[in-house]
Amino acid sequence: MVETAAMILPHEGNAAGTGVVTITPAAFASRLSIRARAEAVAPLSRALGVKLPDAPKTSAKSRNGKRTALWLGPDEWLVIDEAGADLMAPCAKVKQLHAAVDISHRNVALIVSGKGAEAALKAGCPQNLSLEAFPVGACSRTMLGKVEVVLVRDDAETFRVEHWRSFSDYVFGFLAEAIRDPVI
Amino acid sequence: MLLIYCPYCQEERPELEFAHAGEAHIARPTNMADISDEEFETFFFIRSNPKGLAYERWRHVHGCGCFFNAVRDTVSDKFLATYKTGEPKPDIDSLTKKGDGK
Amino acid sequence: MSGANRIAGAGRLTPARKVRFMFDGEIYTGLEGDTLASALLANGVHLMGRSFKYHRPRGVLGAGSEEPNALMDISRDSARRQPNVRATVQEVFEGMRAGSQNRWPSLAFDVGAVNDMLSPMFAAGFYYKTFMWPKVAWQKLYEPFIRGAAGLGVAPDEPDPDHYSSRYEHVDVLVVGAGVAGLSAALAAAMSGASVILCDEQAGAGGALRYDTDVTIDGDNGYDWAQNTAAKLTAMDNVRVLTRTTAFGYYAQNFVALCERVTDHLSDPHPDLPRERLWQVRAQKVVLATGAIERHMVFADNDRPGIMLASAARAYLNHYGVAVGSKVGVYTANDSAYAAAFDLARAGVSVPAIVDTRDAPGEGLLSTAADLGIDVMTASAVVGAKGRRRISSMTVEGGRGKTQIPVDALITSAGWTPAVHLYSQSRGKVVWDPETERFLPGDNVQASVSVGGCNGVTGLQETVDEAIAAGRSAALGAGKSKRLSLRIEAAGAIDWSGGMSGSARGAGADSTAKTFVDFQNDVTAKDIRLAVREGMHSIEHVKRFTTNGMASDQGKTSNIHGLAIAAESLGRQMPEVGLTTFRPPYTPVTYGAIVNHSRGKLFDPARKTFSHAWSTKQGAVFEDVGNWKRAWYFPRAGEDMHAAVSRECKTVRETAGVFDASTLGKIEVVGPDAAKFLDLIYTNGWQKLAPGRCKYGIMLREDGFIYDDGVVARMAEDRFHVTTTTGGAPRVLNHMEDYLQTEFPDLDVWLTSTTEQWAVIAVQGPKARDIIAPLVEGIDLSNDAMPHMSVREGKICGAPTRLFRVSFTGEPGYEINVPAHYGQAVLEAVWKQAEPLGACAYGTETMHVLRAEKGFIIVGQDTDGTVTPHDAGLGWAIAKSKPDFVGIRGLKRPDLVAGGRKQLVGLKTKNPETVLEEGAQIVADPNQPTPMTMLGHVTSSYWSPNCGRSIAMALVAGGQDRMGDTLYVPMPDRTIEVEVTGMVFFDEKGERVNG
Amino acid sequence: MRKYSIFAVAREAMRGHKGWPKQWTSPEPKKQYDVVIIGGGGHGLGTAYYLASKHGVRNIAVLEKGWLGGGNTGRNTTIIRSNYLYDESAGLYNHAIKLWGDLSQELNYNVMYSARGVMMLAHNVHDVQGAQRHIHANRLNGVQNEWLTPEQAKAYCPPLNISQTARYPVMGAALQRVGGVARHDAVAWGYARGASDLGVDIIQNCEVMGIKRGSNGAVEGVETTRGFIGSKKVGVVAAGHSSVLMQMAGVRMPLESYPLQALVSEPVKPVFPCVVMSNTVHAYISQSDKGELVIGAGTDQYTSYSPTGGLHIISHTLDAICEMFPIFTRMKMLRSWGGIVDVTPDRSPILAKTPVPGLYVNCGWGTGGFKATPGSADVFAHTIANDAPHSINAPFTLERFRTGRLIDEAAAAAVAH
Repeated sequence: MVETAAMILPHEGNAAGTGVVTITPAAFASRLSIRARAEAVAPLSRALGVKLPDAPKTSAKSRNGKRTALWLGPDEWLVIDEAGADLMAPCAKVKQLHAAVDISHRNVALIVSGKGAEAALKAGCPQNLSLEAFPVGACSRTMLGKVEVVLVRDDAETFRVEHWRSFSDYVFGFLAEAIRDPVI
Repeated sequence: MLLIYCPYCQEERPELEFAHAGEAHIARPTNMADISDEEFETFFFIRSNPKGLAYERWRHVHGCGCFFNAVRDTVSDKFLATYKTGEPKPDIDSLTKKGDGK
Repeated sequence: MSGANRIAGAGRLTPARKVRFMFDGEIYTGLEGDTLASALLANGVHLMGRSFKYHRPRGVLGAGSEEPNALMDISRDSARRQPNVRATVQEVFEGMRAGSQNRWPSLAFDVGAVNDMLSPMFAAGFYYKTFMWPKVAWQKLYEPFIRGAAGLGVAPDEPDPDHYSSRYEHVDVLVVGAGVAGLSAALAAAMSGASVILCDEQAGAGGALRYDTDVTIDGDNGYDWAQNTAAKLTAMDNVRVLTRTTAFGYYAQNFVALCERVTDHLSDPHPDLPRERLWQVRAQKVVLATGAIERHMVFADNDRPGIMLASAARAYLNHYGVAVGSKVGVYTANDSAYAAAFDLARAGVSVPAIVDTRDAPGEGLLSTAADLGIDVMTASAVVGAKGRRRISSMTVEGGRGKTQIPVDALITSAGWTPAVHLYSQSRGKVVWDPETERFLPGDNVQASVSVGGCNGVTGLQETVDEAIAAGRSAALGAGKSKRLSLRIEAAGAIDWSGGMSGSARGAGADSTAKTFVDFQNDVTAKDIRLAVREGMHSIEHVKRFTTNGMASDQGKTSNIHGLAIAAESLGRQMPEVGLTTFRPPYTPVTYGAIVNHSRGKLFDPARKTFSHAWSTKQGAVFEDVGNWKRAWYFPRAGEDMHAAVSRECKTVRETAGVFDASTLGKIEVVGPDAAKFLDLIYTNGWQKLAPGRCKYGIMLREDGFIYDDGVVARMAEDRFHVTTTTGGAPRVLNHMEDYLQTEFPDLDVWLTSTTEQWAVIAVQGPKARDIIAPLVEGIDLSNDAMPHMSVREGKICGAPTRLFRVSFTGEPGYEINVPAHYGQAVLEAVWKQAEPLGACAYGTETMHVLRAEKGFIIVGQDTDGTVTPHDAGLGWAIAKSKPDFVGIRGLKRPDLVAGGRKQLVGLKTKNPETVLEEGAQIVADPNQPTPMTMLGHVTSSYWSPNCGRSIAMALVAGGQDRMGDTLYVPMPDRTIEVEVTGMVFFDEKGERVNG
Repeated sequence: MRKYSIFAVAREAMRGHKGWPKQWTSPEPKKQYDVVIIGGGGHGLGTAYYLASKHGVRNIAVLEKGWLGGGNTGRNTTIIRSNYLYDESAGLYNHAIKLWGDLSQELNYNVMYSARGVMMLAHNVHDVQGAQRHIHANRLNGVQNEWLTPEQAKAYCPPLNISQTARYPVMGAALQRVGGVARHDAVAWGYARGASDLGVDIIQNCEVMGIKRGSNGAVEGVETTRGFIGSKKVGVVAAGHSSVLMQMAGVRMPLESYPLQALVSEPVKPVFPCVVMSNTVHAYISQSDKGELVIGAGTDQYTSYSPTGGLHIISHTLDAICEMFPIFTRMKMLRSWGGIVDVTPDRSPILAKTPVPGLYVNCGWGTGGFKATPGSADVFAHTIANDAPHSINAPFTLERFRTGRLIDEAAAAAVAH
């Protein structure tokens, strides 16, 4: 019998920081891409224990706060479970029309935190990230430098930067370079 | 960098999130296999390319992922309207009367 | 001492704060806050540069970014060297090295100045009329000479060690310019609750208040008010004040680009500080408060060092404490220069005369001049200036006849040009105001407003009131409406109206003197008249023919003069001749600032797969495929590429090989209509594919040409695992989304990219099953249970897997898909099994050879966007019974069904050792003359170790009818004979794959 | 015509250059012409010149809505090369290269054609395959083009970074030595002067508002801002505005118009001896005789008739320039501008008769029309004079979009230049 394979995340060892901002890799999380017609939203929300939000650029959290559902498009959600739970199984029980695809390993994330977090992202993200335009809980697919990311604002000074696995070096490299600039 | 109102995200977003996707309202013939060479040429190659108001497609590719339509003045590059795929062309006269499209 | 011309008590710099710098090899002392120009003037240095064409000695003209003459090479060290820097903008810092440009051997003695003597030959556009004989001489002789003579500074020759930063900002109000108008507008907007960015290109706030010391605002000296106001704004949470920051580009929808110079004025900047920072600001409202730019007088020899703008002389005196001369003449066509004369006189500088073109200056000026003992010569003109390296006298012509007055500086003012550049960039159309003879902003095309000098307002109180109203209205427009009670009382400023444009007396149409309009490009009034004479009647033609306004100052002081002279020559009004529109940037911007972070590793993401570290350890050489880094081959000690690839190819067929196939695009197609959708997207039919089975699919564009291909697996009735080519992944997904969302929106199916979800480890070769079997759980790997082109779900090394039995090599093989984070561990486990059996790791090159041995095509290599499935020998993959699929009609177009199309075939060289070059062309008759009739080209070509010979694929006209024919591949040194064959070179019956 | 020469310049220098005549005259439009050319750029003026000089047609008007050469002629980065892949393209562009070689003498106007070499970089295996395919095809077509190793490329262009640690290392380059640059304004002015001398009426500030067709469908003339101008033959040579003009005659075109931006640096002493292009890293660069680095890349993504464009396009272009030439980050952008380019589906031009008798069109040059100017003008003049295409432009029809017989250079080059 061979031993069970271990997971190796691409951001292992990637960390950077200054007095006003830190960049740390997010721990492994399970993730689900959900596509669904309107009638499936409620049953899927129930099955997953987190409301699939219906307003653009918003997210919702489960009661224990470990599971987040992000509105990405009018019929598209990204569900992130920081406890790493199986998200496919609960969806399989939902009969209403939808598509669930496990993307736990497609995406990885960096956590950008601190007073300078917003400024660090503004080095490469053309969206308005002010608290008024992008409040706590806001989320969006957008661009950071030359790659696509999904941003979630966890609190006023903390962003989760989700991106595809192979872009890890770029995203980390970009943010590490951006935070050298002391202006916030 | 243009600022484009995505009808699905319901707000203006920077052009970097979007991909232009050519002229709008060119429906793919439902009898595709049977159309003539001329009809195929018109469908696939001929474009209005108007100087002035253009109906065009965009995809919010690095946003919600949706294709949608827009009316834009190709001289000023100002958007007069954006609307969801499948919705009819908006009435040009009412749009132009509104003025600056803001 | 920081210079003999520094006047005790004058200026705002601190005498104790000395800075040492070097200019042309000599050490000078300046003061902190000096520009290079002010520091050199303080030291009596007026000669600062040489002009572009005639190499005429030049001094400083201005005191700001409009400077055309004093361009320097500035360096901190050899790698941090910047040519063409305006001495009037560059602040001095301890240890700075400055050098003059465009001269040899020295600034004082420049051999190139011989051009000045030959200048009658070098009239505008002379090069269009000559240098044509003999024909070869243009490129061999004339052009190199012209190129060597042209150009100002010397480009950097080392990689730039500095870094640059970037920031996107969204604000309610962006205010450009921190003079009276900008400060007032920013204050009004900020106090109304708006978020505000206020930027100014100068080192500090104040604008014209730096020199206009007669202004009082709210009881304070104007300059002090500006500093206090800037400090107040800086302290507000909703305001960001950016100095040394030029708004250089105004783009669509109020998107304005600013460049902040962060370290160029520091002697020892912190290494983390970016040299420059690009701000890309999206503002709800933009307030332009960019002021006006003074124009020089156009008269004979008006370029002598020591001749400068009146406002500049005033700035040097009042801000930097420097007298620009000891005997300063004044030549003006308006009132504003008088203030400069008075300030100089009051500072103890001799002002022998004010020469005024007008019959009478403004009220009170004559009596003040008389009080100060200054002779005012009205209705007079300066018609000449003497002194080669510095002016020594001016020749005045007027009521009192012709007199020569000794001076060591001459300050001039022809009037003020509103700085409408950003307004024009915003696509606004400037409007000619016949009354004041100026171009002013017309209607605002974007959400912007111009205030103060750039809007043609001259009264100070009027400016302040307009600016407050604009700031308030901008805030209101952005929805910010805090109660505002703001009243600023201001008085005492110079009058920016009046003056003249075009050539002054003595520089008219019959003059043969050199009367400079554009200093840097050496354009004189004569040149402009010549352009008109030769039929250049549009200002654009005049500009291009003479290069007026095209130098590195972009005509800030010269455009209006040039236009006026052209208009006069044509006998038309200025607006009829036109004004060139302004394009970004307002002042030159480094590429570094624009590129900012996107350099080196961040130029473009290098995508790495799960196996990158492992492959590196195995000695892989990588190749770039799209933006992926893929293992190309795995050389062992002593092997070159050829040897490594040969070994890998043989090992795979003899034993097995392990290959990272992760970069292939993967799309999960899910929904009840999934098969129906794939039927429309692919040429093949998908309804009958059973779950657990795979099929090779071809995708066309609507025009019938091959777009992409790949293996598609059906995981369940409603779920397909689609693979695409590596490079095609994003565009295929976009193509599919496009059809799904816009043409077939009624289908119940969704697409999700899973390219990066899965690590894909291909294990190929006769021993493939032996290698993976010990690691796999829950899947029967026997041939019967899991035949070629099938897929199973189970576990490998405890990780979930989609295990494909597929082969791109013709050998029995598997592609292990595991969730990507498990990839490395599973690969290591596979390798632990594989290595002892004698298997190898192989890269993309071996993959290419093995597939070519089997005649499998690579889309993008063997096809190029002009190849149909029929051309590629893949007609079998087009379902015959489907009513529709993308490309169905395109395929039937006349040229796509015509005979003689290029078709994919195999080629064998007559000499089996000869490997054809990919891209080589194929002909039937090698002895025909050029241009030859080419039948096609070699698309793929390799040495095949398994066939023991070279193999190739080619697109050949009518190729499928040429089987067995001999064709020729003409090379530069020989002609290669080839035979047209089928494309399968190895295991023609295809038996091995089931082994 | 007053002949230009060093002697003439010297003579004029003695008398303050007062004796130079107008380079072209600007007469009032006549009521009727044998041929009307719409568009006073290099292609249009050249067409008029060759109609007059080679085909004996003298009663010609060139109508320009603005100023001569004010469109893409005066806005492009002036790259000249002919190393195209397909026989049809190679024929057309090589014809142009041959004419470039003698153009200054032909026109007695120094157009400053400088064959300093155009080098196209290969950064990956796919690029190398593409470059080799071009080189082989070019050789058999009699078109000069050769392969350089990275070291040879560096020797030819010293600022080039050939470090293997670059993000996209240079694997080699295709060099066309006869490629180069020319002075864009001089091309327009030189043709205008030549045409004017042969009696062609050059009419600026004259915008065409309509194309009039008779009851038989054939062209009868054009409505302009300066009145109706009759002509049985009308050639449309209007680049980005071709769709608009053709629409006036009721012909819908396979064209889309995009903004294309370019920029120059501040002038510096000679540092860049040739032209370098890269499709993968995506930019092109040369240095003008004035010393400016002249830089360009791809179009903005949306169709437009406003040549403004976005800063992000400029920034992508400069990213690429600084990747290939890291010593240039401290260089400064002095001026940026844009033009409107008309792009066909196969990135090849249309140089042809149209379904409307008497109406001819020369368009679809995309981002690379300048290099073809003399060749295009010559064969277009032939087409108009004979009401039949020259063998060189015969493949560049409108019909090819119906038959599918495309000349798809786009398939071989992402930056069609």
